[in-house]
Amino acid sequence: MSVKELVERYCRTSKLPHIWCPGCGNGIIMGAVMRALDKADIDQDKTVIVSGIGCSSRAPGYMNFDTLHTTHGRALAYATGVKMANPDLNVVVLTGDGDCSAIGGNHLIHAARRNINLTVVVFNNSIYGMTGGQYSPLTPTHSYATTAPYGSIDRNFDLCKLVQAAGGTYVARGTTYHTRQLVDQIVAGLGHNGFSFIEVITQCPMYFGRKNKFPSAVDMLKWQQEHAVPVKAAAKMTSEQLAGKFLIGELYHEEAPEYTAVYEKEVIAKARGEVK
Amino acid sequence: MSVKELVERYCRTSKLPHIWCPGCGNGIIMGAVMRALDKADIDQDKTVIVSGIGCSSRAPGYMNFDTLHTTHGRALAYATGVKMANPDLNVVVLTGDGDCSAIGGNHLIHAARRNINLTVVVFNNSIYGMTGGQYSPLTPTHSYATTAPYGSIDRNFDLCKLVQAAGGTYVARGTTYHTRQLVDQIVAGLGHNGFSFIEVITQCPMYFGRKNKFPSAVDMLKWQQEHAVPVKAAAKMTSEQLAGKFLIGELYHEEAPEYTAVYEKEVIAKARGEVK
Amino acid sequence: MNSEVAHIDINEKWCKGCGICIAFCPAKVLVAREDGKAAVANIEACTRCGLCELRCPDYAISVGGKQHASTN
Amino acid sequence: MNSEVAHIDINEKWCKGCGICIAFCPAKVLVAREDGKAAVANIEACTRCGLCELRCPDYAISVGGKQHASTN
Amino acid sequence: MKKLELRLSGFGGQGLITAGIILAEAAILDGNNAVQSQSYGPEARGGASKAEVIISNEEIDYPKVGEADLCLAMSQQACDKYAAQTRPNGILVVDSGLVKNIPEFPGRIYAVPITEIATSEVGRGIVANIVALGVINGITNIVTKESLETAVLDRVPPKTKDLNKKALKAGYQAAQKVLQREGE
Amino acid sequence: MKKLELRLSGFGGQGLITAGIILAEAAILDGNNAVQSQSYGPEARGGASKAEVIISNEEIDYPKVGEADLCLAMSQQACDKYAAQTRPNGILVVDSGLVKNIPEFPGRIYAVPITEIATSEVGRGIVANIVALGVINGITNIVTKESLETAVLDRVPPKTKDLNKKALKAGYQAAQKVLQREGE
Amino acid sequence: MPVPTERKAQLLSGNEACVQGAIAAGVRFFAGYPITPSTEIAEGLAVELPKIGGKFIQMEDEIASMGAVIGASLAGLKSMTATSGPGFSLKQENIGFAALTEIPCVIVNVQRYGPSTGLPTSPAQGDIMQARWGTHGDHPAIALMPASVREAFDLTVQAVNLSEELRTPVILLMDEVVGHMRERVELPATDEITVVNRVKPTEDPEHFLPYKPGPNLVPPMPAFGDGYRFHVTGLVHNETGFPSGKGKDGNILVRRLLAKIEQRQPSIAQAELYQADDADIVIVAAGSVARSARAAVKEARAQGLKLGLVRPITAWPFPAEAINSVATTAKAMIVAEMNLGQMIIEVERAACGRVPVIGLNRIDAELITPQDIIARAQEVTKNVR
Amino acid sequence: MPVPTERKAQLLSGNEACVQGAIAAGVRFFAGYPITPSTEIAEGLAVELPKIGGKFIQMEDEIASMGAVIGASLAGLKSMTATSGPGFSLKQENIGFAALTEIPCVIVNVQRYGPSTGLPTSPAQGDIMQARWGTHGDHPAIALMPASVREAFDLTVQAVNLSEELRTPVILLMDEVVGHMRERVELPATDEITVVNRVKPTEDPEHFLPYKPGPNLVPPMPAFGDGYRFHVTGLVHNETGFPSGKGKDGNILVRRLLAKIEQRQPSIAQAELYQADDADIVIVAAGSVARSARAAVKEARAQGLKLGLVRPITAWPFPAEAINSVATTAKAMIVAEMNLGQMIIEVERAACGRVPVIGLNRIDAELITPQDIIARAQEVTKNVR
Ligand SMILES: Cc1ncc(C[n+]2csc(CCOP(=O)(O)OP(=O)(O)O)c2C)c(N)n1
Ligand SMILES: Cc1ncc(C[n+]2csc(CCOP(=O)(O)OP(=O)(O)O)c2C)c(N)n1
Ligand code: SF4
Ligand code: SF4
Ligand code: SF4
Ligand code: SF4
Ligand code: SF4
Ligand code: SF4
Ligand SMILES: [Mg+2]
Ligand SMILES: [Mg+2]
Repeated sequence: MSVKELVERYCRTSKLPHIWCPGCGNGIIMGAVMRALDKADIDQDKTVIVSGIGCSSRAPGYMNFDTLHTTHGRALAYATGVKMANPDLNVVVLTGDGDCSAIGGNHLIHAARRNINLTVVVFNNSIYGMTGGQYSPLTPTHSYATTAPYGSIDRNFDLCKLVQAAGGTYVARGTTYHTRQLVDQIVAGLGHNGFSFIEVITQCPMYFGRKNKFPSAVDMLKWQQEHAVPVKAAAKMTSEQLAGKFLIGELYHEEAPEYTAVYEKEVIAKARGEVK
Repeated sequence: MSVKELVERYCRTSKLPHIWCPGCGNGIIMGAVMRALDKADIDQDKTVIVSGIGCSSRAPGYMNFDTLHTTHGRALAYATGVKMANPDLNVVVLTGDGDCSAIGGNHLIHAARRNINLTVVVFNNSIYGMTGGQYSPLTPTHSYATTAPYGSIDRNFDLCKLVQAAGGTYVARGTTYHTRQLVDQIVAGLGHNGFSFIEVITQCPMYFGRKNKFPSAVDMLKWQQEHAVPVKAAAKMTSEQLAGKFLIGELYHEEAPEYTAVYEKEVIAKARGEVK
Repeated sequence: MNSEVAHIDINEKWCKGCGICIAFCPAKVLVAREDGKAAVANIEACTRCGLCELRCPDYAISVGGKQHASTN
Repeated sequence: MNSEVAHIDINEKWCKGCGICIAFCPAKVLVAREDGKAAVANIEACTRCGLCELRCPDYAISVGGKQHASTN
Repeated sequence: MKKLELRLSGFGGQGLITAGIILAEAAILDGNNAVQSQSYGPEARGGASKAEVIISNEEIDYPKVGEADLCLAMSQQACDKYAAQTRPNGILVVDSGLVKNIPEFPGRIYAVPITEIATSEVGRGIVANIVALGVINGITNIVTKESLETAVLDRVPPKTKDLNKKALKAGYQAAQKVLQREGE
Repeated sequence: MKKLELRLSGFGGQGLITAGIILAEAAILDGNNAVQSQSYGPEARGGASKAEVIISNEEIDYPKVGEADLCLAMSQQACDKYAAQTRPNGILVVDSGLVKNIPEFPGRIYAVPITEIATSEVGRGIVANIVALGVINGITNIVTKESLETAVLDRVPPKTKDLNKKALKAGYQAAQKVLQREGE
Repeated sequence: MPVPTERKAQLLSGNEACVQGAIAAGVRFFAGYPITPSTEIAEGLAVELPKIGGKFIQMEDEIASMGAVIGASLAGLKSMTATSGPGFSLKQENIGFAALTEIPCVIVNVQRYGPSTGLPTSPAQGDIMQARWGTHGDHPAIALMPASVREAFDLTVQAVNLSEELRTPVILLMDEVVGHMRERVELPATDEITVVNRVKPTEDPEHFLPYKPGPNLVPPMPAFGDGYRFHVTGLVHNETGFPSGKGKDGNILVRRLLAKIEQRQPSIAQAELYQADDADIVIVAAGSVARSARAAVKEARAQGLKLGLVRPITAWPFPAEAINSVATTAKAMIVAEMNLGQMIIEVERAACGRVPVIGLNRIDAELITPQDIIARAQEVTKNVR
Repeated sequence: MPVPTERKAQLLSGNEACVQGAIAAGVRFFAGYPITPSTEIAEGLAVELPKIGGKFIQMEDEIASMGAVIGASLAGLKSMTATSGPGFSLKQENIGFAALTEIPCVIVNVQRYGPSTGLPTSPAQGDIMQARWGTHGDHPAIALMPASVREAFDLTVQAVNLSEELRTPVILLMDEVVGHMRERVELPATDEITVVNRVKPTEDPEHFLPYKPGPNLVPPMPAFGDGYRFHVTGLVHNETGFPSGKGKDGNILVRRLLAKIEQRQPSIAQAELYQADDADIVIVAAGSVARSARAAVKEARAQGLKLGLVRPITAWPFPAEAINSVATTAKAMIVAEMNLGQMIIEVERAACGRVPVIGLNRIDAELITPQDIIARAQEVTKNVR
């Protein structure tokens, strides 16, 4: 499907062009999500896109589905309600690094723990874009931000590791540079029956870039190109070679009982005396 | 030190006997904490004990220190403020499985991420005791609870794994049965300069026990005795042998920059122009 | 075997009769009274391991005599 | 080399001139106009790899002609 | 009977809350109004326990028991606390096995070894609360015997029906005894 | 001058907020009162940008600019929107390189190729905002030349002082030119 | 579908009746986090909901619970949560979201003694003002205060109905006394209960404007998955549902949110009058305190003191008319509440200086007694005469 | 220690002045979470605090920020946080904790357009009632509303002082207009600023009762680490600080919490009167709206219309006396606010029917203009005369 057809079909075209800054990766990720939804052949009328608050969380407003732009950090809680109430809906959560790992961190680990069938795509630009460039829990230590004028001393999460430890059953990392792979990762997430989590390393040239000596979005994509290592390649590399790099690809995958299905099969069936 | 001397010195004796039910493990853990504080030779006037809300979180009220019984789930946030404001204080957080992994889950992972020097002891009785026996994020799947009348379908966290993935630098698990080892684990946590986390498997005979066919506290301790495997022993066991068991002992240990120290050394020093 | 006879002190007011000390005393020194609270039955057997003291949730039992034998 | 000449369509209104398509076109097909927006300079070289389309944050560039060559 | 206020007190695990509920349900079976309330909170944890029941053939507005018409005390602590919150002309029923010192009380006092009866006569200490119901109703006749039995059997596990019937009966008998003794 | 209200409009990245602040600071150096405010929010992201300044020798109560005495428009969009929010007898300054269609406006209009001057005469497009300040002050004399220069130099990075001085000067010159043209 | 029930006298607590009311009103989703003294509502629904195919979920905290409730409501189920003070405070942000986005849902707050952790098992009525003003910004509010177990049932049904009809969060503001006391109650048979369902749109998706108000100022509401592909946002939006960024749309939206309640105020605002017509002193009391007041009225009248009672059933909108109706006939009003003076603020405004309004406040964790009220009434009588 | 500053005219925003005020008042700890339009306060303190050895921490959310602030205050530092509507809603539970446990701290709420996410960058005054009633249970509240950049500085200092003196959370209730506008300001020199520090106990630890009130009903407060080994709990407690479980202790405690503010009400409650003595119509307006009102008064008087202004500086406690003082001389009052009628509730209560009170409300995200006010005043004049 050409980008024109894609946009025509999956975007609310009257809302375009979007508000994002020139070179912002949000548009790339939203494009990848739409391509993945198309590739996965989802039913557009049975798909709900949920987000929190942030630049990235504005994405659902542009997408031609049932869309829900919630409060900051709470997308996964709302999404859990949507999915529990109607398990037939595909529920996709688009969220920012701040939205899902700062204020929303608890909902993230609990949704992962339950293994509820949600597909979560994190727009990780390592910063709070919407509020003007404060550091986030994913901002690399020593980076600069408006609230880290002397360089951030916070250690950043490895969010994929955290989600896996919390119980997430499909975990992948992509980048806006490796766009084609990203689409496939999201397709895999959509296909996975359980909690799927795709962290996307993306660029905020406006704030993260400016504060951290990346003059342009292109420089930031180059950085991704140079620092991302596919998991398979990494397996053959030494730890020195891997220093300062980050992994992309499918990081974890497991099949486990999905929450809403188990609710149906165990709780409702038992309550009705159909099984014991 | 005999238990009498211990209690005399570290308890607010006029508040004893405590409110906990017969056989409740909370008293055992509180005892272990006091023994550890004694063994670690802490300055009693420079030690603050912080808790949230729950049966377990009532512990600080009995302890002869500066003590802070906060709101449900927020102990680590308050403790972070205490420690940041005065890094010379030893700050110990006593919390329940609900308090720290349900409502307080976000503060837990963030405190771990920062590697702030707090010693956290979790009273994990697999249930919300205070409110009368609802399931918690640490209740094993298929257990019964007042809100899981048909058996819980929630997958439980491996909280130690989660804390490690979040960035915690000392992680151990103990039980109320393995009391002596527990004391040593807490001593190690107190000695560690960074975020220390000790999960203690304990018994709530009143609610978890009653709902899950453990007639008494003794039965629950027997279960611990039979199911706990020290990490070292586990290393030599097959995965079949380990099925249904849980590990105890030091699960993770790493030295990493401590938050308040780095704040002093990097942020304040840079702001003052002492370093750049 | 211990050469010296131990002394076990049970604080009746604090003991809640949970039975933990009794069940896990390696030497079967302790028994339950009618009301469930702990009592010493067999002090000679006590190894002063201190486990009862460590595990009593109510700080109601204490082991006197010489220092605790180290167990592991 | 591709046998057929591709067709690249740039939506001037949507293009924000970020330069991403230009910088990462493997075949150096694209250039920046004075205002920064993308323009086609060298259509013959285009392999129809589709990367510019995939990476354009603003859905402003589209590759026509035959189906995209598969890249990896 | 226009309105009767009862307070059942003792410690957690004695089943006093259930007893209160059963009594209220029996009153409803009789066609009367009933309100039941109880103590909550940490003090209800392992420690003290208290259930209050108001029975009336009229509407019950204020739902709390101030001075009770009847107080059941199944622990020394409860007796010490609640005897004084009973009407001077009211009734105090104590478990004589558990309450050794009965405080000054101007009304009628009935001391019955309730738990002992449950243990030795009925065979299970756990039904002491049902024994107590038998005792109380034997003394006061607040509810009909039929309704009380129905209410008891509705609340207890099916397998324990006979046991509970037996407990109720033992309670009535004990009540007979103390009443007779009073009559003497 | 009793009170003057200015609106500086264009798009993000043109430094209009800074320009507004500098102007207000210059007014303060002159001993006058000044209030500056600006647009925030998504519309300020990459898109439109607006700074408002009120300068007065009296207290400034209401801090917002309604109809401006002077409007600087550094984009077509801004000009289309804000020309109409300028007093009929007010002044409209447009960057003639960026604003091709000047809407109907009853007051005085000055079209100056501000950005072009910055790029070609001063050598850096980034100082267009300072050029604009020179133009505006050249036309209005709202603040003293000295104060404006001090205010500019206080705000810009030390290394760019000369550049900015040059920009200011270029702005003044451009103002001279358009004023002369008007005088013609 | 629940099987039709029959009227039968039973002993239920207010919390249990709330569970029954929720089921009867069609609630099919509950998300909550345990907190005394509301927990029995969650526990009851954990048992009952799955029996009828409904969903119960215990979330990680109250914020998540409120979020899940809103999500489930959007997915088409009638949804509810229950909590108490500390949890109610935490839910406020998302309650504001539900108000602005017009998502039907019911929040039960079984009030306990505050502030903070306070006395978790003790009664109070300290959240009356919070129920109105707890979230930031101007917003609509409906809050119902049951005084009996039967009313806990009825008002739960009504709360659900109002929330569905008006597309707004509705608060059931119980107090610990009503929540925990058990009393004889005959629940209405299924066919005696009116159940209101949200109005769905009739236009086809093409022409649908999700925030275009219907006749009651309430926009029809499809469920996610119905094919309408609509957008929901906590940002100010226009009729399309998309963020507008414009103050004038905010003006239209927020004013409508309040107006849809206000224009229904006469039918929503409810109060019960008991012997108030000829009363010299009118007691104003709600929830459990109204029971004491009723007892006081009876007892005082027996003693020759003419008391009457106005019992607000809706805390919000406040039934000012009921107060008005007695403000000219009574010699004084006593507002009895288990707080330091919250409802009295509205009573004073309604009475508007026409009659002395006196507060009777207890915050010692005890239910105000009939004696308290009679004593105060006697005092007031002395001063008024 | 900050070096003594000198008075110098400068251009600052309200948020920047708040940063300066915090530093001047001795704030040495800030925990926050960014939110428009308050973010510049966090950003400013991130720069300034470490320079003087103070601590800045960005927490994971607003709840954690509020918790950290309380913890830091207990550890002995003057502590502050800053937020806006959504974050203010989230902080409510912990604000209640600070109120009950009497921990000094300052919460800045730079009000934006709500409810919910609303219009994040637009001004409103919609949180006035929430500042009083946002948390559950009866609790004390102090909230200050600056109208200028200078006042943002002064009231920040005062907020810190009041919180330290009275051991209570104090809210600085700015609005977006004041927070974001820059204006000429001369900050006072260091020696012109009064700084109040919390009173520490003088008894030795043995005899210390942490919640035994001092002369102002305020208990002296040691820091953690001072050797007093005291207990702090959100449960109802007695003078020992330990939970008591007793209603009567709750009664004593909560009444004292309110009384310690109430007895100082005359000195805390502040309002500025501007040409109000002889005014026919008095405008009541606070924060940025008061600036418009002042302009309106000047302009209207020039036109011969005798307007006056009462500007509440404290939203809470509400300066009812100031309203009272004009309620008999004025012919009408107009309460101008950027919400749908919040402050007017208190004005009505204070005016108590003695003078018509009319609302002038805008919620279209624009600052009420002087023209709005004059127009309404002209209308009212017609009707009143
Ligand atoms: C409760 C609450 N707190 C704070 C904010 C302010 N806020 C809006 S978006 C945001 C951070 C966004 O960061 P991220 O999720 O990384 O999104 P980005 O803008 O970077 O895409 C914050 C702090 C808010 N809207 N609500
Ligand atoms: C905000 C809030 N929500 C809920 C509660 C009710 N509550 C008190 S303790 C508790 C759970 C306690 O569980 P845990 O931390 O495991 O402690 P335990 O009692 O088991 O030791 C809950 C839900 C509360 N006090 N505050
Ligand atoms: S601020 Fe950053 S994240 Fe937000 S739109 Fe601009 S570039 Fe993207
Ligand atoms: S309820 Fe459980 S956790 Fe609480 S005191 Fe009793 S046994 Fe311990
Ligand atoms: S010290 Fe050891 S051996 Fe002696 S009684 Fe205690 S547990 Fe038994
Ligand atoms: S362990 Fe302690 S409380 Fe339990 S029986 Fe032994 S002495 Fe008593
Ligand atoms: S399709 Fe590929 S080769 Fe052709 S212009 Fe785009 S990026 Fe370049
Ligand atoms: S990537 Fe898109 S927006 Fe960027 S320059 Fe190319 S066409 Fe324009
Ligand atoms: Mg981000
Ligand atoms: Mg627990």
